[in-house]
Amino acid sequence: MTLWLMAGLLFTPLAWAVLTLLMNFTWGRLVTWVGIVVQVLVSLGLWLAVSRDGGFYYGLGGWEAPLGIELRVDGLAVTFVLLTAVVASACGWHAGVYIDADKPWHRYFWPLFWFLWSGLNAVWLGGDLFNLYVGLELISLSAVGLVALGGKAGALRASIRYLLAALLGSLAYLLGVALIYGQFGTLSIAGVVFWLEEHPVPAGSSLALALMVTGLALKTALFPLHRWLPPAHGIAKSPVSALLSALVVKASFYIAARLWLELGEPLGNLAAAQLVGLLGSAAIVWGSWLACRQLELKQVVAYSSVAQIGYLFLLFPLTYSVSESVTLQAQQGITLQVISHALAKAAMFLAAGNLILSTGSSRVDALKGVSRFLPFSLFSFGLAGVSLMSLPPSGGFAAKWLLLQASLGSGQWWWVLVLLVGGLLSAAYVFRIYRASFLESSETDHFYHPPRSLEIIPMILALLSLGLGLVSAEVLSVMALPFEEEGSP
Amino acid sequence: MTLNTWIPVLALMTSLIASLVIFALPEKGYRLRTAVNLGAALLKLGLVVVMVWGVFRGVGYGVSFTMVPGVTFVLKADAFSMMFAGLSAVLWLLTTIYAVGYLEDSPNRSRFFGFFSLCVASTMGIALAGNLFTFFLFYEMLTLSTYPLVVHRGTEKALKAGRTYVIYTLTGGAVLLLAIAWLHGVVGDLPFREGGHFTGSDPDIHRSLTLIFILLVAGLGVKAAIFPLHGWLPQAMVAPAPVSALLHAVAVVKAGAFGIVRVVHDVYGVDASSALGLLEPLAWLAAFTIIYASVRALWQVDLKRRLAFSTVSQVSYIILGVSIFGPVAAVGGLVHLLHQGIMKITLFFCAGNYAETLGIHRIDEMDGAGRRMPGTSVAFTIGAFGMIGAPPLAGFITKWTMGSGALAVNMDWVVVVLVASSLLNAAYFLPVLYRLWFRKPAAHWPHERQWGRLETSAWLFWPPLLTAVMTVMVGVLASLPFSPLSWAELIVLREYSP
Amino acid sequence: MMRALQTLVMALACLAFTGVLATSIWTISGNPTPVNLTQLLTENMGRSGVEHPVTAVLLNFRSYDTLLEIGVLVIAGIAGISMAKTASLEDPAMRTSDSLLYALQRWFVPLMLVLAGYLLWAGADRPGGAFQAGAVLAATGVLMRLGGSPMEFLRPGLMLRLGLALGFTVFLLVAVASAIGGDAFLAYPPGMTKALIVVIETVLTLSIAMVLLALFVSAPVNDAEDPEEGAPS
Amino acid sequence: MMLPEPLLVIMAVCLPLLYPAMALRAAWERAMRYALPVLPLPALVLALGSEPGWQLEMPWLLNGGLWAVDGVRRLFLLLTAVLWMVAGIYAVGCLRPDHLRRFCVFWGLTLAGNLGLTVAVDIGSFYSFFALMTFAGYGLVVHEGTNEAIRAGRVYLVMAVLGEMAILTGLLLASAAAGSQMLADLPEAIAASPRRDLIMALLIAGFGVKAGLPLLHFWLPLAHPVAPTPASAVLSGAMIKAGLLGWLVTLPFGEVAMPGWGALMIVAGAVGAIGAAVLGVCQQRPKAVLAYSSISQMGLMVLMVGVALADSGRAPVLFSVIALYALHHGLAKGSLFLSAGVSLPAGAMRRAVVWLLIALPGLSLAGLPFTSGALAKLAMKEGLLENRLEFALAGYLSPLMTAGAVATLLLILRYLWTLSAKLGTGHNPPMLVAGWLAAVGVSLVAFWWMPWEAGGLVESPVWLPAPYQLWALVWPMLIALGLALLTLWASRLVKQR
Amino acid sequence: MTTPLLYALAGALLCGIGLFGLLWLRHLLRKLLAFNIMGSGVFLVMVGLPQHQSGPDPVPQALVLTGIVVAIAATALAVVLIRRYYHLSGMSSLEDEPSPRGDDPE
Repeated sequence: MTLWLMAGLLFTPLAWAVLTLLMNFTWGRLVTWVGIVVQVLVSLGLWLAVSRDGGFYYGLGGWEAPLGIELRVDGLAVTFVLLTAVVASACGWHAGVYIDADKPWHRYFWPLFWFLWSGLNAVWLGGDLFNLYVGLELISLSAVGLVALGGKAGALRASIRYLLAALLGSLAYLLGVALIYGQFGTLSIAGVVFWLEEHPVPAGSSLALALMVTGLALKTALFPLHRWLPPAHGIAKSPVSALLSALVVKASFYIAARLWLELGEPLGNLAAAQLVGLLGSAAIVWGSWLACRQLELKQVVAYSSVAQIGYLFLLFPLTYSVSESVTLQAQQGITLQVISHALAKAAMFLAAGNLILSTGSSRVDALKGVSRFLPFSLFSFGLAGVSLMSLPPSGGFAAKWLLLQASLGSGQWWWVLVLLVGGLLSAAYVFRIYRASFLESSETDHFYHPPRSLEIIPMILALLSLGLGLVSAEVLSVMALPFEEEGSP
Repeated sequence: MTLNTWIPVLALMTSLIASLVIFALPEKGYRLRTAVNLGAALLKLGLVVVMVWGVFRGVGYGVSFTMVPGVTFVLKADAFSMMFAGLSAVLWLLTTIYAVGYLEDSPNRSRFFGFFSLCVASTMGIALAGNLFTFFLFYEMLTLSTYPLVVHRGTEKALKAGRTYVIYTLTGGAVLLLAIAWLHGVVGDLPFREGGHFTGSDPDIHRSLTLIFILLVAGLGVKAAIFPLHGWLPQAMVAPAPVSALLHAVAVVKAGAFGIVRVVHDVYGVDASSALGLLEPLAWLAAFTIIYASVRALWQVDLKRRLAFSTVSQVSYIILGVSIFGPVAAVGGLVHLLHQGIMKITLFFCAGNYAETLGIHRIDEMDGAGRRMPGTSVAFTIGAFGMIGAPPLAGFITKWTMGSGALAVNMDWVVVVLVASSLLNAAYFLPVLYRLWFRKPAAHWPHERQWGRLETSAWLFWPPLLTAVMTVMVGVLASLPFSPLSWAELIVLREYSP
Repeated sequence: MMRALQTLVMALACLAFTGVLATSIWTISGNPTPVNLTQLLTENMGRSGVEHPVTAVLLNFRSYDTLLEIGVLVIAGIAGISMAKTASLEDPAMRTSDSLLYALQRWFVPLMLVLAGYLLWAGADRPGGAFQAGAVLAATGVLMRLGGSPMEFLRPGLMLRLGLALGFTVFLLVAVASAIGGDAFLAYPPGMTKALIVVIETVLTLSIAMVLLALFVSAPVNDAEDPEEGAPS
Repeated sequence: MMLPEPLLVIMAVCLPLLYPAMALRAAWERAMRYALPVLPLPALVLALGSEPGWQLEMPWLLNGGLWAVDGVRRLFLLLTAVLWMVAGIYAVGCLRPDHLRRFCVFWGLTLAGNLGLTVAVDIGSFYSFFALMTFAGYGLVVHEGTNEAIRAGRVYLVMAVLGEMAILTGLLLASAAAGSQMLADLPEAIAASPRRDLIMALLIAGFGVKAGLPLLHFWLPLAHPVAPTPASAVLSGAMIKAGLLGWLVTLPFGEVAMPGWGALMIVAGAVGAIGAAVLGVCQQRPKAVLAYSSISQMGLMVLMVGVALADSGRAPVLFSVIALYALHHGLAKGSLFLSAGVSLPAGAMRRAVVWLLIALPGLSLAGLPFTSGALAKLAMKEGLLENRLEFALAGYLSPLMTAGAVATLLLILRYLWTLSAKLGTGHNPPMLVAGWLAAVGVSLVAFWWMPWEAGGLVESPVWLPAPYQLWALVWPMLIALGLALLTLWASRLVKQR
Repeated sequence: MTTPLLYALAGALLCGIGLFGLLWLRHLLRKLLAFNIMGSGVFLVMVGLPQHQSGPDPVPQALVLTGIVVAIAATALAVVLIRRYYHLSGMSSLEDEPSPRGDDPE
């Protein structure tokens, strides 16, 4: 059963990519919706299977690592697979209504969407360094394609910038992979770890980790490598922005985090860990500050992503040479942050898209007086904002709580300040939007009400991110599941 | 899960679900919205009454589950939470009635009532929270749900006030979060427990505990409007009257004060707090706030702003009460939680009536309003005298109990503070009353509206009168069982002899 | 001034990067790798169904990489043709009437087709394979295109998309077929390995060529634009 | 089955307390006006009809309520009820229709406070009623709405609030010392408390504001004249006694001798009695003169309080004398104030009768034989006989009392003098006359049937003083008369010039 | 020093050059070329670094083959985008200034 689920998980998005490639937008939408159902069910099934039986390694083509490629199907991975299923299906559903079916080039949205999804699944499950590279490229190129889809100069400009950054990041990562392979002769992360457990660290291998993390940080848009992100996320169509912000940046971070957690202890050092943390903190402050100053709604949300990504990189200092419980707390906190940010940011972008549709303008000022019409989307936007501000009971809050605990537990109290200040700064830009919407204006007399289905989706996502805090213990418990069998090196 | 675990959840859910339903209702659905509002309020009141009776007999209501690893979400009904829950349930009902009348024909009513219910749900959560973590959860929820109410008017001024409010409260929330997280790191998850946790605690952590206490008070003090963290409160006056009433009398400031009491009584424990030397400075701070805010109130010409400063002053009574190390004073402080709520909501209702019926906002416009609106003015008079501490009204019971308590532990200066505050209260309320009753009215009211038979709309007329009657009753009947005073005595009895 | 300084800093940084990298390479190359993959590979060649180790790695041991790689290529193709909104293949500017080119075309096209076929076939035991063959095939197409052949199938339409997807689809179907039988994803049914690999290689060659060609003819320009979100239409 | 007394006492307090509710309907205005005299009726019945000693426990009230009537309280209750009743009758006649309901509301509340504090034995309700009376009294003071009235009201309010706070603090301290919420437990506790002097000071000052203690009296001559006449009557006759009652029920009489406090009070009383007279004779307006007369008379009572404080053994005796004096003064002063509002009838004979009736209560104050004043004065003299007292200032008491008597008559004469200039001729409303006549009647006649006790100081029949007593009463009056004539002559002389 | 090592070191050099170009150059096509140079460098490192007694390692060769395809795909996509961008905006660089070359006044 589990094997079928795995095959289904890998097959469905690729197959649907091909299927939808052959259709026009309207048919593609219909087929996609069927596919979404299939994929969600498969993801859910896998998640249930893993949470019942524990994780396992899945050798593709029947070959085991290091010769073949093994997928690492553990609690964390399936959680992210499920998360992807939720967010992507929301975005897919939303896009089906949101995107103008009359433009012929929009038919290509669906195949790119499905390729993106398959790339994401490949990254979550990947246990092979090179395979992760291919997965990353799959994600990057489909994401760039989505940003550029039928775009004007602005979108092209953003997508070129995005593409170049992504390519540079990939190359840095690949260089790291090359060094690792030269050093250890294997591409399996588990294999490297296995070897390092019993042998002294060979000289010169720190660079590999540094290169990989740097490359991934560039792809994740860590400050000061973030400049490509806001234009790309801001200018894309809202469902695309949602996918990019919610999932795509997380994929590269996920790899970086995995590498750090597995290899950071032997190959990393304290200064690097603190440096990454510092950059993350700078991202939080700088991203929030810039988000406060944006005039366009989606740019605010995009810069908010820069800031929120900063939180993720606090994982590095908080797991380096600290006690086991602190490491666990930090890991759990970051996991929750990833999940809640994914849900909240997707909700926010989708809601922002709806608002733009309603007001007919992408500017923040245009929200003036909108709240009189009680747009559902504004409410969704607000709820998602709660999670971004990491106020309870959102998942963001639970994440922040765990990170606070980890910082205090490790004695690195300076991150506490960062966390608190970051929360306040994010409140500043979220409330800026609220503020704009609460302003009464006599001029607003026309308001387009988007279809209900468009409005419900961000609401569901926002509620999920809000409610995540209440069930975070359950969610995290799946992560901690033991492996069914020890992975072979 | 038995019924007893469900009742607190239900009490919380009544307003939460009401809020969601109201959000979903169309703006025009006036009758249905009112019905939902009042129905939920009545249901909640019923549940609270059931719980009050149960808690009195010693039944435990509660539910808990692990929320974040290492932290539990706890809802629990004890005597103190029932005090706050009872207050919010009763006053919610009245404020809802009032708000229905107040917002007649104004825009954005669905939004208003939705957030209004959400706000009450948060208050309920704060009341029923069983540990600091859960408390914080609802505490922040309250911040968020009140923001739309503060800025409801949508004017620049309102938004500015809203911004101030948010900056203050969120910063306070951040500090509070830090403190709670730190405390959690030092000693783990602590449920609220009568008598606290730190009596005879390890001396090694005393330094941390002291610092955490300061942070906790600083975080909670923002909402409780302790000097110098009170700046948001007078500004928040731009909100519609029911909101001001709710902010000042029930939800926000009380949440802060309630939290401080929780920290002193049920987390640290009075003995431990006192042993750590934390209570005396807190008492001085509260005393200073009482006097300072009263002095500031003297110079306010806007009626609601004057009331706001009065709130700042009065809320610190609660804190003063609990920071006096003695049971009687604690009773005084706790009982003021209710008394101040009832009295202040009366005043704000009345202020709202003047504004809505006659367009009066400033004190110098109030000349002779007593003849035009006798019912409202009687209520206002009762509320004002209550604030001054004139017997036999609610305020007197507070002051008397607190004074007795302070004397019992030889803190005579508290009596001086109480007297000075009463004098100042008299100094800023009596002139208002004088204008109300004994001045000749101006030729025209600033903006008069007519409502048939009564002096104002019936929705607006009865709530202040009811609360005024309550102000009298809780004072006169203070020694009845289930009166606020008796309930506070019950709480303190359980607190001091756990 | 600033620009010069910037250049200097960048140059120094890149120099330092090169230095560090080189040092690291030097250090690493000193010690042998703990895992000897080559040996493992040699041991398993018998089960791979092909003789050439690179092909074995590409299409059997690490076929998932290849599957995804083809996916990447298809994505590029899709993104490329999504930019070509109208059929602009008849653009007269694209045609050349150079007689030399014409001659070259007549001579080279058959030769290149044969070369492509050879490369594909050789992939099983010698260097070569689907990608090389596809590249040559694509070059053929480019040549013909430059020469003005109409090549109707490159017009954005179902045919083009079918062509793009063909190789990938076949690969994917093979991959899932064994999974339906209860085996792992991408596993070849025993005994059919060689045949399937050849089939896959063949269709891949076609598809790769198609993608590359599509990319070549894509991105001509027209003024049809998609208004951005929120912009007044 | 409820006993009649508790029922009566509740009615006595609640009737005036709830009476203001009638103001809700404009149509009831007329009914309100005519209900004014009825309000103190239950209290009157209670004071006359019940024997002291019963009590009503109300554990749910405030911090536990207890109402009771003992000998002293009964007398004060009687005074209050009677005076408010006659003033009520008078008010029916004299009130103008503007702001009538407002006046009635405050009247009812003030009355409720005044009655309530008289019967309250627990601190909570005592202080509640006291505050109610104080604050509602403000409404009576400023009723006329003139600038003068408002100014007087402001002074009244400030003084009253300060006084209230002093009382509150004093009671709080005392209650904390006693660990009890009952007034009866306070004296003992105060006497034993380490903070005795502070408590004493606070209570004396707090109640002193109401009782017109010198230096705390400023509001009194301002407020009493500007209030409507019936209000002045109750202010000066009944409410001023509330302060006195406050002292009587809280201060530690009979527990321990406090010569210091006693001396202070005696001096204060003397200053009040004589100083007020000096200031009073300079006043132009009759009601102002009466107000100073009140201060002067209160000075004498303060004197007695001081003696009671200084000599704990004499306190029980002096209590009844003070109560007697208070009753006498209240009734007499009430009728004097009411007389300030009557108009003279046309006929000379009738005018003479009216003047006589105006003057008689005044002369009674001065101690005219066969009046209540004579009795009170004699009782006081007997009570303060120096050979029975054991403290330093005892020797000065007798001359002080003589001076007080002279001052009293001088003030009365001055009142009559100024009144004669003010009093116009005209028709009196019948209720006004009825009220006034009732007041005079009560003061001169009904007094003798009231349940006062002379404490065995005055021999029976009490209304008939012995000859030597007659002389003692009369010679200060003669001096005063002489002084008055002298002044008259002197002023004529000045005018002729 | 073995031949593969020389390849690897050359790869490192190419990486450096490519990186510099990618950062310094402004014209998008040049940037793209620089990317390809860097990519080639990476592939060289990849193939050259693994040292075995038993001759060349086929695994990195296969990986590089995959890498090349991916790089080609990316390059092709980039070219498509750049061309279209150039035709729509007339610009061939990403500088913020509207001037096509974005040169400084030096």
